Amino acid sequence: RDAAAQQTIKLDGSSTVFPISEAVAEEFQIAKRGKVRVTVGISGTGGGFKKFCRGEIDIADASRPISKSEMDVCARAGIQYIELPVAYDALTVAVNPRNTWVDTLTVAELKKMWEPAAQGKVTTWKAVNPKWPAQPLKLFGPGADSGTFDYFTEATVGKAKSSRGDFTASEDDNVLVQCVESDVNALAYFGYAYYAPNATKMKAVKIVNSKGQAVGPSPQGVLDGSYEPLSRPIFIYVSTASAQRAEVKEFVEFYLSKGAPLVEEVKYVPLAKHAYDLALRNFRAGKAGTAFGGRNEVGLTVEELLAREGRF
Amino acid sequence: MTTPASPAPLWKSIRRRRVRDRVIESLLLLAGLVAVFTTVAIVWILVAEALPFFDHVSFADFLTDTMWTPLFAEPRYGILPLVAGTLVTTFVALALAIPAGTIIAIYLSEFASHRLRELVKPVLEMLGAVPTVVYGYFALVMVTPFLQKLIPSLPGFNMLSAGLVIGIMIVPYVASVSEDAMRAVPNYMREGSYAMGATRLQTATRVVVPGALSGIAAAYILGISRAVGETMIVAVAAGLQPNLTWNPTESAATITAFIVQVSLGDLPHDSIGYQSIFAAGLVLLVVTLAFNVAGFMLTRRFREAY
Amino acid sequence: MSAMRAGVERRKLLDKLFVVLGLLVLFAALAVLLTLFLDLVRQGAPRLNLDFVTSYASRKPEQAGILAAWVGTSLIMVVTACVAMPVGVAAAIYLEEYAPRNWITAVIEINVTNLAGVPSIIYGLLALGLFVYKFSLGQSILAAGLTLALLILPIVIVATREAVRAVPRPIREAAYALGATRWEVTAHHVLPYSMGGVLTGMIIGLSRAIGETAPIITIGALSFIAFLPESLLDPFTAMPIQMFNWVSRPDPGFRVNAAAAGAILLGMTLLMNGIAIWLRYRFRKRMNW
Amino acid sequence: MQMSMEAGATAPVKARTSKLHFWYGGLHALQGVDMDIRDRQVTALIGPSGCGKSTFLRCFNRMHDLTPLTRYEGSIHLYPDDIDLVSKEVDPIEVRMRIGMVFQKPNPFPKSIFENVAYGLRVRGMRSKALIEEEVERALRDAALWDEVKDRLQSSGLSLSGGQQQRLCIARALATSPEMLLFDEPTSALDPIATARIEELITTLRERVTVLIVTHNMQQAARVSDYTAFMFLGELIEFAATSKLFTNPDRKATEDYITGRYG
Amino acid sequence: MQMSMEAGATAPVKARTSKLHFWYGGLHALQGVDMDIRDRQVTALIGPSGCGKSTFLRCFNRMHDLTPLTRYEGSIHLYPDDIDLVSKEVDPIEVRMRIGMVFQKPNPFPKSIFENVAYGLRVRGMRSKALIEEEVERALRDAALWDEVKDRLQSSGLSLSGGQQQRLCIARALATSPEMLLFDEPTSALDPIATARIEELITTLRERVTVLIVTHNMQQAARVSDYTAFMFLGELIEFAATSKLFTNPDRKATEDYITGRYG
Ligand SMILES: Nc1ncnc2c1ncn2[C@@H]1O[C@H](COP(=O)(O)OP(=O)(O)OP(=O)(O)O)[C@@H](O)[C@H]1O
Ligand SMILES: Nc1ncnc2c1ncn2[C@@H]1O[C@H](COP(=O)(O)OP(=O)(O)OP(=O)(O)O)[C@@H](O)[C@H]1O
Ligand SMILES: [Mg+2]
Ligand SMILES: [Mg+2]
Repeated sequence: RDAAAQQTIKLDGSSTVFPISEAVAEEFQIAKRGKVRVTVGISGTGGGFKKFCRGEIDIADASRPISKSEMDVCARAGIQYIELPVAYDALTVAVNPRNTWVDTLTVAELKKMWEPAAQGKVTTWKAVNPKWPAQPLKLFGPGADSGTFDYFTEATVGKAKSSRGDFTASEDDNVLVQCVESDVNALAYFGYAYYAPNATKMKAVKIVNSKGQAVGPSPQGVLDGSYEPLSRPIFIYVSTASAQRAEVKEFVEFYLSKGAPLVEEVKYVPLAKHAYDLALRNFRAGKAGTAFGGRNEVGLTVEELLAREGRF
Repeated sequence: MTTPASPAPLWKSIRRRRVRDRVIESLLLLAGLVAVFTTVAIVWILVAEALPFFDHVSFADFLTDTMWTPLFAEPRYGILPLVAGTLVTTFVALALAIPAGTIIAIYLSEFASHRLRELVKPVLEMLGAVPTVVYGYFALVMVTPFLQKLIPSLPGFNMLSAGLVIGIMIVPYVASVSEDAMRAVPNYMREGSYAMGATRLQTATRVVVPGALSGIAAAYILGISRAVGETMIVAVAAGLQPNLTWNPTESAATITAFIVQVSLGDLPHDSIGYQSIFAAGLVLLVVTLAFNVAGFMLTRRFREAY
Repeated sequence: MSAMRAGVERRKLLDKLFVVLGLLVLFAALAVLLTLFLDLVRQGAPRLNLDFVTSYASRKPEQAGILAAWVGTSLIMVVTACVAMPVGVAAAIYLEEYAPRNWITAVIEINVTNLAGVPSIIYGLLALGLFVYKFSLGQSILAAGLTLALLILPIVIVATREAVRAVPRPIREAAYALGATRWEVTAHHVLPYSMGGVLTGMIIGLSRAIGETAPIITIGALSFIAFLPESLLDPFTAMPIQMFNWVSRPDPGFRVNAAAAGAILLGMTLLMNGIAIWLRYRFRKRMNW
Repeated sequence: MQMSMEAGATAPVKARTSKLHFWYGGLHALQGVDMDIRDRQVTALIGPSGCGKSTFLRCFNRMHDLTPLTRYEGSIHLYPDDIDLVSKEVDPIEVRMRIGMVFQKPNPFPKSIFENVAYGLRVRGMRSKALIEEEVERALRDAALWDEVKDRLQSSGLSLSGGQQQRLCIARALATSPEMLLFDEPTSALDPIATARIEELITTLRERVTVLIVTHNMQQAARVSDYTAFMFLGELIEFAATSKLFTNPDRKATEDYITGRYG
Repeated sequence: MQMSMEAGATAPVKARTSKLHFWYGGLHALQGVDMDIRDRQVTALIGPSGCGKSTFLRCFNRMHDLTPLTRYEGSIHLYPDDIDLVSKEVDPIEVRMRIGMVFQKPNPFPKSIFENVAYGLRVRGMRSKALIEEEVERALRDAALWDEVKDRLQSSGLSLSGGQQQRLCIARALATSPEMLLFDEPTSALDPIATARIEELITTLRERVTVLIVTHNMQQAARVSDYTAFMFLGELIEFAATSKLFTNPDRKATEDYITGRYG
């Protein structure tokens, strides 16, 4: 029994990463015929890092890079980690299918809708773009506590967490989906996974990227880098101490080598094959630290970040 | 006559029994003190965790600012919108639960047969046992669309439907505790009234309800506490947008909804945003306490003891 | 006389109207309960089968089940009962049978009343700070059980006090007059005779605890766990958590699962309340003073 | 006592019970009682505990209607209008408005003294403040309580002493000018001095209303009543003028009881 | 009655109260009672309601210790060992083990008949099954209940009739062989036939134990007791042999009371 207890791999953290980790955990346990146990929790990225830096879990699921303060706590506790991107999440901006006026949005338009200055002022579609009707603009988005919110604000407004306050937030992205489905004037953003099963009931807006192309959310667009700036990598952080354990090592290798189809299955976008290989190499090499230095960056490719020197 | 038991062995056994009694009494007292320890621990944890928050945010801002955006780039830390949201949902809940609960209590205690009462009360209590997540989605997918037929301008998230569903949830608390209080009114009070030619309704409203007032008030206070503290229903159905409004048809966030939102979220745990949940929790505790104390004083003042 | 009769008629009419109103409100409340339950059953019908209760969670909705969740919930309930029952009953006994009228008693009484009003989410925050971190119980069944035990403690105390108070004074006096000590009177008479009420209170408390989501979320229950706990310090998941997790998943298939889990959870509460009714009935019948 | 007896001898019948039976579920508590209650006289009911005195008394204002599974049989005719008090057609609320009752334990409502007495009037729908005040004062005077409480009509009825509370209950019953008053052991919870005052009050009430009183105290029955009925095991054993029943009872059982051979 | 009286005249003192005062909080309920209870005699306490009869009785087994804010003063000496029952040094539990009590309303435990009677023995720590069975039978015989219940010792004490329940309570008190038995209106909740049986039982008990009985029924006091004490407003007004007190009382108040002039 003692041996069994040791053979438990603990993951915890972001609810965004959860479906992927759950799928990998499920398959891994099947592959190991139950000899290794994996648990996956949802405490949010912050909750996950808190436990991670206390040494309570082996792997932290993170929908954003580790923050400066979390790095400090980990450093003080002597916990080192390997940062591994595992998939992309394509943030999808969606409108009602009966919305005839919007197909494409520029980042500037998104900024105009969402920036703090818009609060109470930009309340109709017309106020964003004079060509659009003077109907009320109803904005929906995830709660300000989420990594999705952080990333979206950073990518559109230019500063993380910088947003108008008078939009309707929900913890449950399904509810956002429903709002868009039922309201012509609605606009919402959420993870691609919530768009994919409901693609017929709403319209995903094409986003004009830095090269001036309007690209809709799709796995290809994410993979070839044309769907930007709204696609972001999501991560797992593996404790270097835990990585010494054979079963954890095996699990992470399984994650990076057999994970791609599972990622697809739960409607996220897998990294390119060579990116996984790169990540696997980093992991085997024990390349510790974060590529971000405590703050999120928009538009960084996975290849770039995997190549960076790790910081603590 | 049988000879009395000789005192000597008697004494000994008594002493042992008395010692046992003392030991048990201390154990029981200890159990009673668990309640006190819990309160102390709650206050201690909330205060300790909220202190770093108040290092950054002035107490005056916290209480007077009208915006609550601790998670935004330009954070504002005015608790008022959350308090307003909490009070509005509570008020809506009570507007439903107090009349409904009281009517049910009067009906069960003064009109219904013994059989019906014994059958209905526990079934009614089930309403309080429905998982609150279920209620949350009930509010969102059944009550809100229904209300939207009556009030077309009603947004998908609103305090009205969340409040009404909380009201449904607390009906059994109000009804059950009030009914107990009414049944505790001695029968000779009722007989006095019936003998004067009063009807059941007159007896109920003029004698039984005033006589049971302190118990009924306790029921209301319990209901209020439950409504103030309800989390999942508001988190799911009222929206998470801190909004300083007294209009129940708008969407808004409550203190509880904010706490659960952040506990699940991606924030680093030593950020101010995260610590703000303890400050909010402290306010929640104070709000419930205020209702409890107010209720206690009111009943002291107005009860008709028998 | 006819004026008086007219007055009587009017008052009797009001009486009848109230009966109608009372029944209406009562049935409206019961109708909500029924609607909720039937709706969950209807939505969850495709998954309400044995497979569902014997499988672990999965990314595939049609294979996912609630085995870990219901086992977790049951174990938490056992811990909650095992803690809340003795502590709550002992506290109630102290307050009813022993407590001298002094400030300690007053403080305890006030605290019990206040705790009944403390929001459950605050218990979650308390548990996170106290059980999970201070006592290093982690996110374990024990931590969750203790949290919910504290949460329902006031309910158990109040119910026990009611039940104990219902034991007539002459019964106590009879035992005292035979030379019983306070504890003997309590253990031999007061407690056994009030057991029906005590158990009823316990079950009402447990049916409140079983559906509580917020405090367990704050502790941080797991969402995927594909083995059964072996000790009380093991991690766990619980029915409301599993439900909450499923409702917010993108795949619509999980919503069926959530409804099915909701129906089963409600069914469990129904069962517990059924037991409470039966207990109340049985003990009442035996103790008609 | 003698005097009132003579007046009573010619008094008309106020109420007549004929073959009055009563059941509590399966318990046959009254087994055919025939008795005449004379107008504006005091009739006492005595008998050992559990013999059915209270049960009998409560038939007169249909209090049993509030207890489930009870059943009346026979009749109680109230004169002069000759209605049957226990018939299904007669509304119990109307009966109770005409026949007042005072209970064993003083049971004032937890309201002010004034509101206690005004209760019956308000229940009847009386609105006029002046009229109510007038009636309350009259009732309190009739109950010999006015002088003691006139300065504190707004204080709680529960702040009075036991004897005053019982007189308050009498005033409450008198306020609506009932035709008949039922007393169920009205002094058994009171001390001797308060008892004496209530007894005195009952004898003066006779001028206004018909009184039916249950007592377990034979001396009390002898002191206050014109007629006495002795009941035993749900039956009326003997009914006669009080002076006759206590000095020269017809039945052996009555004699045994009043001489204390049992009970 | 005469016979027992004569025996009583020479009986030794079993208990003596000296300047016994008692307070319920501020209420001075007993105001210096001096009284001798004779060994193996029946002493009755009579007096109007609220005069302190029950209060006096309950001093003998320290029942008041269970009520907060009560206070004793003076002494009750129990002979032959001469301990002061109300002294702080004496353990009330020991007192209660030596002095039994029977209450107004029969209050058997909701346990089997056997367990009801055995309870006092078990509390004392008696373990032997045979011994307990023997004592239970003896107590039930002494309480004149054995023949009625010997075939259903395991059925609930609550399944008995009121009179049987009261005898069960007497058996329960007798099982532990107390030196003295206190009765507080033991028959006031019973019907006449059951009352008669209990009275009979009390007179036979006199052979074994000292009996102190409170009753509101003067006939009962006359029938069962050797000595009678008349109390009024917390004071002992008169105490004498029953035959003397009822036929030729010394005090006017006593005479007024027993002739029914009040109460
Ligand atoms: N509510 C009731 N349900 C069933 N039986 C009852 C009820 N009330 C009284 N009884 C029974 O009816 C019989 C007559 O009772 P009642 O109260 O009329 O006696 P009583 O003469 O008034 O006695 P007491 O002097 O003790 O008041 C008794 O046997 C009693 O047990
Ligand atoms: N627990 C108590 N607390 C305060 N006062 C009490 C208590 N018990 C009795 N008394 C008061 O003490 C006085 C004596 O009461 P006690 O019960 O001894 O009278 P009693 O002679 O037994 O009357 P009864 O015949 O009605 O039983 C009364 O005034 C009573 O109100
Ligand atoms: Mg009676
Ligand atoms: Mg008494």
